[in-house]
Order: sequence, then C-alpha cells, then structure tokens
Amino acid sequence: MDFNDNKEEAAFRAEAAAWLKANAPSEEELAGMDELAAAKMWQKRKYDAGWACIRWDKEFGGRGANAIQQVIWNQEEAKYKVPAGFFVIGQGMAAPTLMTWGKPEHHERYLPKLASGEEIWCQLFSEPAGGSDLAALRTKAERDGDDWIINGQKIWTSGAHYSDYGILVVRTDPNVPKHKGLSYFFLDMKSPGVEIKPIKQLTGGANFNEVYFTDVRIPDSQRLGEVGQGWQVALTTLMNERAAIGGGGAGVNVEMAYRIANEVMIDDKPAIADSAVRAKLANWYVQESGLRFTGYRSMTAMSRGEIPGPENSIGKLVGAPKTQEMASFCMDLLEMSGAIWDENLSKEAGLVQLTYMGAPGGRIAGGTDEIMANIIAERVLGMPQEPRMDKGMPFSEVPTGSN
Amino acid sequence: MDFNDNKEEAAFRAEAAAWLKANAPSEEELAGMDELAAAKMWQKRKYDAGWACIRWDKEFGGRGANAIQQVIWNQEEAKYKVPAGFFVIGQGMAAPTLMTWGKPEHHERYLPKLASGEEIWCQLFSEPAGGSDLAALRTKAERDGDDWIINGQKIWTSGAHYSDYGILVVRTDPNVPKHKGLSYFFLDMKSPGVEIKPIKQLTGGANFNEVYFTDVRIPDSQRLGEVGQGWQVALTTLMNERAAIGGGGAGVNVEMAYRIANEVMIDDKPAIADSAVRAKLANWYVQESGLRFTGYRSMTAMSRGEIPGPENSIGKLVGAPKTQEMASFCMDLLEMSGAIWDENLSKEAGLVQLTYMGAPGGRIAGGTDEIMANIIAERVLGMPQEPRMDKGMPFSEVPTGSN
Amino acid sequence: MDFEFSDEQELLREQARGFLADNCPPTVVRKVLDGDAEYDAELWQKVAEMGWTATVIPEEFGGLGLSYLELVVIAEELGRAAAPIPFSSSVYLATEALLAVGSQEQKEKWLPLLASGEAIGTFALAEGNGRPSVSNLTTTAAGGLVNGRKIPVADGGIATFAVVVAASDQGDSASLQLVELDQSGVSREAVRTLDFSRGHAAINFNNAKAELLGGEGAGWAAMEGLLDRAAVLFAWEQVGLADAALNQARDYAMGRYAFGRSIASYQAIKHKLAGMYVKNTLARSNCYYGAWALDSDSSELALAAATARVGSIQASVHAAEENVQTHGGMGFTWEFDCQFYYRRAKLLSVNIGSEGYWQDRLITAYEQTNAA
Amino acid sequence: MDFEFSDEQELLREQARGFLADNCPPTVVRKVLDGDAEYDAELWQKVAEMGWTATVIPEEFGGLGLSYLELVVIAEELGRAAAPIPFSSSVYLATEALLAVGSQEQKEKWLPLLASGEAIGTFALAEGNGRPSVSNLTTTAAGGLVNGRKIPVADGGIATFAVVVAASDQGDSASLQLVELDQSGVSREAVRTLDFSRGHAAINFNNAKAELLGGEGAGWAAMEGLLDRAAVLFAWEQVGLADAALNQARDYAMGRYAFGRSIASYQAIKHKLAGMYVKNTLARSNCYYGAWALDSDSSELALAAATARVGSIQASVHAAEENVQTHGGMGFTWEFDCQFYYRRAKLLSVNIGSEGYWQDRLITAYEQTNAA
Repeated sequence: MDFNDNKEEAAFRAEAAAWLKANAPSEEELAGMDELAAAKMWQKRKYDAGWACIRWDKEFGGRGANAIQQVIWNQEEAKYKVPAGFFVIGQGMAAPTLMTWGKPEHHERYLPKLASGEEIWCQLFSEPAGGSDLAALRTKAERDGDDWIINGQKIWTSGAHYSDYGILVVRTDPNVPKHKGLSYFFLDMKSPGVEIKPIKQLTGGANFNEVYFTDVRIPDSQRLGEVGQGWQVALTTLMNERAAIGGGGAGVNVEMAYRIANEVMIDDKPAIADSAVRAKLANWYVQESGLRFTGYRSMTAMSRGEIPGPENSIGKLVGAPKTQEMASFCMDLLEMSGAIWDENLSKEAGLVQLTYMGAPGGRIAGGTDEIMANIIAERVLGMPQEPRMDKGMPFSEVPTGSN
Repeated sequence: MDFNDNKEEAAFRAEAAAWLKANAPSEEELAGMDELAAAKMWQKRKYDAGWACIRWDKEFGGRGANAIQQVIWNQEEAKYKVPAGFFVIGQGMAAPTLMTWGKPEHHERYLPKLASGEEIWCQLFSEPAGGSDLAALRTKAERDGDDWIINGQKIWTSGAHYSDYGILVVRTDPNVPKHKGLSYFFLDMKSPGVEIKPIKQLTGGANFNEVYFTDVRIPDSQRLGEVGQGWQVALTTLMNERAAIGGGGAGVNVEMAYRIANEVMIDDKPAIADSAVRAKLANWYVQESGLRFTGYRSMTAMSRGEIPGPENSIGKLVGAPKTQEMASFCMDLLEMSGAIWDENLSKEAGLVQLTYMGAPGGRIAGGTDEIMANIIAERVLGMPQEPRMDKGMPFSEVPTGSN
Repeated sequence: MDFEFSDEQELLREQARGFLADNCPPTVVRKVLDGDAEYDAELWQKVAEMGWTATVIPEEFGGLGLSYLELVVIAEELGRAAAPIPFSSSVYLATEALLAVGSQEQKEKWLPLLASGEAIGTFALAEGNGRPSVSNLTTTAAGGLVNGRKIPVADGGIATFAVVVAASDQGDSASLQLVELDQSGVSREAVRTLDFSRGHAAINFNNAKAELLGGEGAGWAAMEGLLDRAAVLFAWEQVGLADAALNQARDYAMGRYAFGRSIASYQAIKHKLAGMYVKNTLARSNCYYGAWALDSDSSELALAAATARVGSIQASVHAAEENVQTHGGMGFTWEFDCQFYYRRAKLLSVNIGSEGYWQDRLITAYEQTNAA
Repeated sequence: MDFEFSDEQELLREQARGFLADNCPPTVVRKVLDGDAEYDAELWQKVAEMGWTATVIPEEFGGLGLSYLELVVIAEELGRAAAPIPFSSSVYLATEALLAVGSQEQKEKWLPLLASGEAIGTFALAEGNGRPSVSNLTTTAAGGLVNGRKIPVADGGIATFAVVVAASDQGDSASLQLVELDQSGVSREAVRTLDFSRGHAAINFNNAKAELLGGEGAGWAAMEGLLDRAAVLFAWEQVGLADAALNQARDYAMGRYAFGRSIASYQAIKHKLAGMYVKNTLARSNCYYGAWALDSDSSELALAAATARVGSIQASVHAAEENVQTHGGMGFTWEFDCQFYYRRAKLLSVNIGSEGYWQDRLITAYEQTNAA
C-alpha cells in the first residue's frame, strides 16, 4: 500500500506535466472566446500532440495509455484552468459503444473526430414516460427501404443543440417484451424533422433538452448491433456512464462548509466551535474521505487490469444526498440570510443556494438514489430482483397507468 | 381545543381518584407477594368494585364506560404503584375476539373470569417460519369427531406458562390459498400434549415461550368463527393488538437522557451544555412530544365515537427505533463506562444497557418497522400492495426457501 | 379534554381551502415566481377582504377578535397553497409585535390598517450571515432615529413599516423600533432569495425616523417572545406545505408506472412516503400543542413553539425534497410545481431562525420548564 | 500509487480467516458469553503461537517485525470472528504504549512477554461515567506509587499489567504509569458489560508500585497519540465485524421466505442491506487511509485515525443493529449468533471513546491540518 507513484508512473507524470506547462492555454489566450470554441481549441491541441483520449488506441486518435496513466493525466490537467465539458458523452459513452459495436468504417470515420473534438455527440435514450424504467421507451422506428423513419420524443439530452451526432435507442417492435424490441442507431442531429427544445430546471438554467422526432430518416448503415439488439448495445453505453460518474467533490463540500463555519457566529463564537456543527462536518468528512479512498481502491484495481464494478454506484448514492444535505445545512449556518441567492451580495452563499436547487438533479440523473440502491443490492450483494410484472409481456400490453 | 376535563370528565375523574385512594394497595400490603398473586389480587378488587375492564358491558364484568373515561382511569391508576401486566393479552385481545366471534355461552363462561383476573389467557399465533407473513403458519388441525387434533409449534407466546387459556390459529386446509385454510380456536393450556419452553432473549431474560403441540385435542365447541374463517377472526385480535400499542415512554426517554447529560461532563462542562447533545435531545423531544399529542388526538377521536385507525402504527414505528437510538446515545454519553451493565455500579446506566439489549425486540414485536411502514403506506396513504407471489396459490405449493 | 378543532374551525378550513383553490391556483404562484412583482397584490387584497389579516386583532382595533385557533387554520391553508403574499411578515410578526408590546396609540394607528390589509408590516432582525445575537447588533437607535442595515427583510420591498431590532444601551441591550419605510431616511434594495415567489429586501436606515415599540432595553426579550409566537404560526404554514408535498408525491406515484406497475407499489416509494407521513403527523400534533399554548397564553409557549418549529422544519424540508425525488426527472423541471414547495420549505425554515437555533431554544425552554 | 494490500498480505488474510474458522467458531464465543471465564485462554494461546501478538514488535524484542498492514489484516479477521480474547487491550494499547514511549529497559522486559502472549497488557483511562479530561483525573502517581480507581478496564481482570493514566503536577498534568496488577496494592473486581464475551474490571490502586512510562507530565499527549494508533486498529476490527454482520444478514434474508418469495427480494430489505454495504465500504476505505497513515507514521495520522474510527463506529453499530432487524424475531433470541455482533459493536464503540468524542477529535485534526 503506497500513495506515491512508482517509477514508471512518475516518469509519465513528468512527461504530462511538462507538456501541459508548455501547452496549456493561458487566461489571456482564452479571453473573449466562447466556451465551446475554447474547448474545441484545447481538445484539438491535445489531439495533435497525442494527449487526447489517452486510453484509446493510437489508430483512433488516442495514446494507448493505461488506466492509472489516465488518472495521472487527469490529476495533472486539473492543475490548469483549461476548458472542460462538451466531450464527455461523445468520448466517454458514444465512443466505447462505437468501438464495441461499430464496423471498421465507423471507427475510421467517427472516432478520430470525436477524439479531436471536431464533432460533438449527445445521447438520446431517456423518454418522459420511461424514467427509471429506461427500456420502456416508446419512440418508434419503422423500416422504409434502406432507411428507418423515427417518430417520438426524447428528454434529458444535454448538449443537443450543439451536437453533431446523437446515439439513439428506439422501439422497432412493440409486440415483443420490452427489452427485445429495441434497436440502436446514431444520427446526424441536423437531420430534417429533429426539433430541440431546452428544459428549464429548478435552478433556472437549461442544461438539458427535449428532442422531438417527426419522420426523421436514418440510414440503416447507422445502426449499431442487430435489429432487436438495442438494449444490449445500450448497456455498453450505460456501463461506461457509470464508470464516468465520480465520487465528485461538488461545489459544496466540507472545505466550503468549514470556511463558512469559521466566518459566521453562533452565540458570539465562530460556528466551528459549536459541537453540533462539528459533529455534522465530521460525518460528512467521513463520507467525502471514504469516497475519495474508495476511488483510490478502484484506481488500483483498474491499474491491476480489473474492470470497475457496480460498487462504484456508491459514489453517486452517497454524494448526491450529501450534497443536498450540506447545501441545506450551509444555508442554516447563514441563518436568516441563508435564503439569499444573490451573487452580488455573497459569492459563496450564491453557490450554496445554486447547489441546493441543483441537488435534486444529482439524486435523479444517471439513476435515482432508489435505482442505485437496487443496483448495489442486486449486483454487488447478489440479492434477487423484485418480481417483474412486465416480464415476458409484449411491450404493447404492459400497464402504463395514466401515461 | 382544550386540555382540561369537561364537567362530566371531571366528575368521573374525581370518582375514580377517590376509589383509588381508598383501595389501591399499599407497599406494605404487597410486600412479599409474588407478582402474579399481587396482580390477581388487585384485579379482583377492581372487578368487585366495578373498576375492571371499564369499557366492557356490565354483563361481562365491565362498567360500560367510554374511551375517554378509560383514559382518565388509566391516568389516575398510573399515579399508584399497583401491580400491572399479565392481563393485557386476555383482556385486550382475546376478550374482544370472544365478544365479536364467540357464542353467548362463551361470553358467560369466560369474560367475567377474564375481567376479574381469575383466568389468564395467552396468544398462540406466531410460528418460526411465519414471522411477518403471519398467515403462512403451518401448525395443523385435523378433525376427529367432535374434536380437532393439533400438531405443530408456536413461538413468541408471552405468559404461556402461567396462562389458563390460549387463543390459537391453525391450518385446517393446506390445499387452498393461505388465508383461506385457517381456523381459530381457544384451548385449555393444561391440555395433554402442550409443551412450553422459554425463549432466552438478547437481554438474558425469557419473556416469551415456544409452545409445542403433540396430538393436542380441542373440542370443536372451542372454535371461533367457521372452519376456514380463522384469518378473519385473527384480524379482530390483531386490530385490538394495534390499538393496545401506545406511543410508549419506554424507560429510556428524553427525561432520562437529560438527567444523564446533566450528570456527565464533556470538556469539563455538563454534557447538556454541548450543542451536539442538545440538538439530539431536541429531535427526540420533538418525537416524544409528537407521539404524545398524536395520542391525545386519537383519544379525542375516540371520545367522539371514531375508531382508531392504522395511523396509530406510527407510535411503534417511531418509538421503537428511537428507543434504540437513545439507549445507544446514552451509553455514548457515559463514554467508556457506557458498556458497563451492572446495577450495583449504576442503576440508571443498567437500565440504559437493558434497554439497548431489549430494543431490537421492540422493533420486531407486533410488526417489524418494515411492516409498520407498509401499513401506513397501504392503509393510510392508500398505496398499492406489493405484488403477492403467493396470491391464490394453494398453501402447500407456496415457495418457502430453505425453511 | 378535547384536542381537536371545533366544527366551526373545520368549516373555516373548508372555506379557506376552497377560496385558495379558486384564488391561489398554481398559476398565481407562478406569476410571481416568473415575474418581477414581489407578491400577488390581487390575492393579498382578496385575503384581506376575507378578513384573514384581521383574524386575531381585537374588534376595537378593526379586527375580528377571533382566536389563534382560527389563525392557524388559515396559516395551514396558506402553506398548502404556497401563497405568494406577505402574510407571515404582516400577520405573524408585525401584527403580533403591536399586539404584544404596542402602545394604545400605536395599536390604534396601525392595527386597523393591518387588519384591512392596507398596511403591510414586516420584521427586521438579521444583519447578514450568521445567527443574530444581542452583542453583534450594529443597527442603532437614538433620539428617535435609526441607523444601520438589515438584510434580509422578508417583504421589505413592499412593507409600509418594519419592526426593527436595534441596539440599545439599556436593559437587555436592544429595543424594537417601528420605522415607516416610505421616508427619506430609508432606502431599500430588492434581494433575490431561492424562493422567487416571495420578495425580500435589504433596508438601509440613515437617520430614519423611528418610534420605540415596547420598553427601551426590553427589545431582545420582546423579540424572543415574538419569535415564539411567530414560530407556532410559521410551523402551521410549514405543516400545510408538508402535507401538500406529500399529497403531490402520492398522487404522482400512484399514476406513474415503471416495470409494469405503479411506482407507488414499490417499497422504496411506499416507505419513503410513509416516512414523510410520520414526520408530518408528529409535526402536526406538535403544532396542535403550539396552537393551544399560543391561544391560552400558556407558560409552556416557549417549549411548545420550539417543538412545533423544529418538527415542522424537519417535516416540511423532508417532504419537499422527497416530493421532488418521487417525481424523478420531471420534479426537477421548472414546468412542474414541485419547485413551489422545495423553495418555500427552505425559505420558511430559515426565515425566523434555523433548525439549529430552534433546537437550542427548545432545550433551553425544556431546562427552564424542568427547573420551574 | 498502489492502494491495496499486497499478495502476501492477502495470503495472510486467508490464513487468518481459515485459522479463526477452525479455532474461533461461534461455539468458542458462546463459551465465554455463557460462562464465567473472562476470555478464551486456549484461543489466546493459539493466537500467540501464530505470532499475531508479536506482529509489529521488532525482532530484537522477540517480535516478527512486520508492518501495521499485517496487523490490520489480523484485526479485521478478529473482528469478523468476534474473538473473545484480550487482543485489543494487549496489542493495540499496551504494546503500542511500550513501543511509543517505553524505555529500552521497559521494552526489553515487556515486549517479549507481550509478543509471546505470556503477558497480557491493558490500558486504564476511564474513571467512571463521562468523557475523561485531564482536569478530572483523580488517580494520582507520586513517588512510584499509584492511588485511585479505574473503571472500566477492558480485560483488567486477566491482565498482567496496566498502562494507567494518572494525574501529574507537571507538563500536561498527566503521566502514564506501568503498573503490574498482581501486587498487594492492587485489587480488582469483575465488571459486567453488555458484551458478556469480553471481560472488564474495576481496578483499585492503593499505593500500588508503578513505573513511569514516557515523560513525567507528557502523559496526556502520549495518551492521545496512543488512542490515535489504537483507533486505527479498533476501526479495522470494527470493519471486520460490520462485514460479518452484513454477510450474516444477507445470507439469512436470501433463505428466509415471506409471502411466497425470499425476503431478500423486497426493497425494504435490499435497500437496508445496500445502506449497510455503503457504510461498510466507506468505513473500510477510510481504514485503508488509517492503515497507511499508521504504517508510514504520517503527520495525517490524527485525522486519518479519527476518520477511520468515526466511520467504523457508525458502520459497525448500524450493521449489527440492522442485522438483528433483518433476522426478525429470531435475531432477538439468545440462540442466534446475531447477538455477538450486536454486543461487540457497541462495546468497541465506547471502549476507546465514543462517536461524539472522535467526531470532535476529527474536526480538531482537520483544523490543525488546515492551519498547517
């Protein structure tokens, strides 16, 4: 057990650090650029130097690095304020699916442009009536010669409006059990009949979209996997989603709560002297620290060639409610001012309120708390599934309530 | 809304108080008597004066009083250290069942002796393989002329060894769905073939028994309800069990924790000055107080002629885990001495440990926390049952795992 | 013993609920939430016409002279409807302050205006982050002039006057000052909170003319007594909100299907909602006790109020959070009304002091009760 | 970066688990639980023969000179087996005290005896109810004589010597005193705790001959440093226990049927056990950090130890309680082994200071880390 790099790791870290030092964009360089342009510029620079998607094979635009090198790279890159976001879904979810299920011509055409950031992808899986029951989706695809005609609606698609391509699961046969009637495609987001509407959230922001399909045509050559095999293909995508979810030090963490507790007073002493405050911070520290070191254990496992398992679900299951509780508690520390959400009055406090308003999303996106607990019970502890009322039933006959 | 007695209630309270003052046994009178004999003596005295089972009809040995009068009586009686226990199951559960399902000759023969304390009853429902699934019981009864022959085993029977009679649910038909194959009897606990074995608990005590039946004969005249109607009859008993469960100030409550927190020190100040301690006590006080006033609302409803509903399940659902948490916390307050369970060293502390060891029983007996939550969800909030895998299935074909 | 509302009070509840269903549907909340107004003036007008603002004000001051049991019924229904009006500031705080420590003249001047809704009162204690204490008050009052800055002041942008807690060099070191807000010595800035459906302000006092309310140097004790009274009324509003959130969660769960059955049939959802019900029920029962103590001016008021407040904070925040969770992704959208409760629950939970503040007050009251 | 045990350490775990399965089955725990003995002397003997008591003792003092990573592996397995032996007192506390502050002579005298298991050491801090503090120590040491009463002392009835925390008039006002317990100045009474499978005692010192351990007036700091080290080792034992309780709950739930299906298929049980798993996993990961900090003598030890301790208290008590709950009525019987964990989890959770004590220590360490 050792926290330090071994020799090989240290060498890799030095190489990465040197390149970053020479090439990471300065604040001046980024000044005035919009976020998307900045992100694309940085991604392209990494790609050209062989530092983009470093675990991918070199032929796809990667570096052929291993998991621990990826972690080292991430740590080093995090030392710089470089543009981030935009590429997570494409590189983290669409690309592994293309690698597993796509044909060589798909790899050649799409992977390098994913790696270089030239093309951005989004994910079109969720539907309003689906929710936790993802496979209950209703968007349908009907065959028409060499094409498929898509009609229906997707929801919770982040980045739909700036994406070039989307990965899509649709129902090609409603008369077989739900998992068996699905097929998986990718499509050009500029196709006629695709309409994108932003979804306003509790926070007031709109990071997600609804995407409507009206007679959208997709060539059959953009199908991944066989017709009816869509669920299996989607699982590849979803497994990579789970791997992408970190233990996550969201904005509101023990460090921030500690800072606030040092600034505000309870009974004329800093709140951090109050033992009720101390006990709460201690419990959250145990969670944060536990998640961090669980992450280190996973990294070690990865570096030994093991594949991260469903136990990573605990990151989200612990982190999301913790974020909500902590944001709520930080407001309590601020007392009557806790409700103020006004960056002009208190930058830190504004972040607390934003976090509280955003926290319910964290407890839902990528699997609700309840689904995460199911996953742990079933896949880690080996406990049986609930009885499935829709098992073996043609999708068209499954009860759907009022929806 | 008024906490005070109305005129009628005040008069009743005065009458009860006067009688108690004149008749409640003194410590000297009870000295040297064993608990059972003392309880029987006190019960008989109340019975003779018309103060036993005061809500029962006068013909059965009661007083024909109403619910609020019962509460007033209980409050007044609680002011005296009179013998208690022993009669709860007979008077509170067996008797209402006899009243509803028994014939006039049953009423005449058994109810007055239940009221007077001359005869004690116990309950023989639970079985080792049953648990929360009470109706999955296996003890069988086979018809033999005018008798039934009972074979099987019951568990969790308190007072079996000093009881005269027991109420019993058995399976008379294994080839119909589980709720439909049951019948309900009462039996003489001295019948040949009844064997009683105490169950030692976590606390070291043995308040419950296993009861084994080997070819025990019960006359058919001791059946309540029709053959196959046993579940319905049992529900009468169980509804009365629920009504009997109070909000319960168990031994370890805020008052005791407050006392301990005043006695022990944290950082050279009484623990009650520690805000983490204060916050915990405040939360428990909210629960205790909430249960108390929920009880008052129920009493008011009863006094208006309403029947207490399943919302009373919250008493146990809140109270039982709270007792466990509080006992655990009181040990923490005592710090390293918290584990000491030695009445000679600390009477109060001994009670804390006893309570902690007994607490798991409270979370299980009369319905587990989980069953209580189901009851609230289904019967109060009207949410649907889980799918029942054994629905409509002959009992003999229901999967039972390794048991 | 009769621990229930009377038939007349239950009738009032029905009327109030019906009135709010008609006059405060979600569209009315949303109008304030989405717009620039700090409250719904039309609803406020109608509520005043119903006499709700006049409930406990004695008849001699233009009120209805009803009891607090009527007022808590209204408070619960306003909480259920997430009404976007300054009722808590004007009725639970300003009116109560005048009733408790106002002079005859002050009562005669202000109570009729409060009763009719023409005047909106509010209460100004906080001066920014952290728990107020008598030793860190920076707002001062001397010679009938108030100086300082109060933030946040609920409904401060629309209020006619504020009851301001100011430092004093006498007695308990504080005094209450009644300050009319439409004067040159007062400037106000709108302050956004996480509940866009309720207005808040920062108020700067610069030699603002003020009138002492209650005794000089008796302001801190008066403020604590006032918070006790307000705490019961806030608690009822919070319990109404908690109940509405539970009902919304239940209704949604019943109609939402996953894996071929209603999500309301899953124990994860059933036990979640049962937990909400339990918290709500305990909070409500504690609120009964609070209402009784408030109405009967019991010596147990401080304990009863803190108990009601702590329970209702916990119940309402929990119910609002788990209601969103039960709705899944839809609950996180602006389009769904779950947000009303989510915002309001947290706002009300810090408005007159946090859970931690009231837990401490509760044990202090418990100690005093036990010492007595 | 390599945040995992080595293959050799994993092999040690397998051996330890196998050894305890053979030599510490439930019947061995039950023998002490039901009987009058304060520990299982035979198991203690075997454990010593395995060299476990000698793990981190340097070879020059008769030990194996292995690292703390080996010792935590053993601790976890002892926790899993609920072993009824004085391992924590003798190894985590007494041995650590000698290693940390013992003189060369003291080490030469005692470490070989501790390594071989011939001597059992223990640690005596508590003097009854409440949190010990340097200002309320009543046990005194002067002129090589100790006077006072310590209660409870884990394994005090069977220990050869105790490391006693006594008041001092120098330095930090405390000193550690090594007191042999088989002398006329010492009397002991057995004290029953809620865990009948572990012996405890009250020890009276009446001019008992003692030897200063470490510096005069450096005892309180030494004691806190010692508790940090012991906290990591206790935490591993607790994590082993928590894991065993979860496994027991899971196995029972899988085999127990209600309403025609395994109770392990109900979300109420699944989510309960998932919650146990989450707590256990976080606690275990924090224990890794603690083990690393202990083994590398890191400046982060105080923070790492408190974090491991708080997490493992919470995980183990929760797992033990919910294991009983999952077993239903059977879990509440003497006959079932759930009680082993239920008793031991709570005992270990107060043995070297409660959750509250360690939460406070954690934030103190965090403050020091942040200040540094």
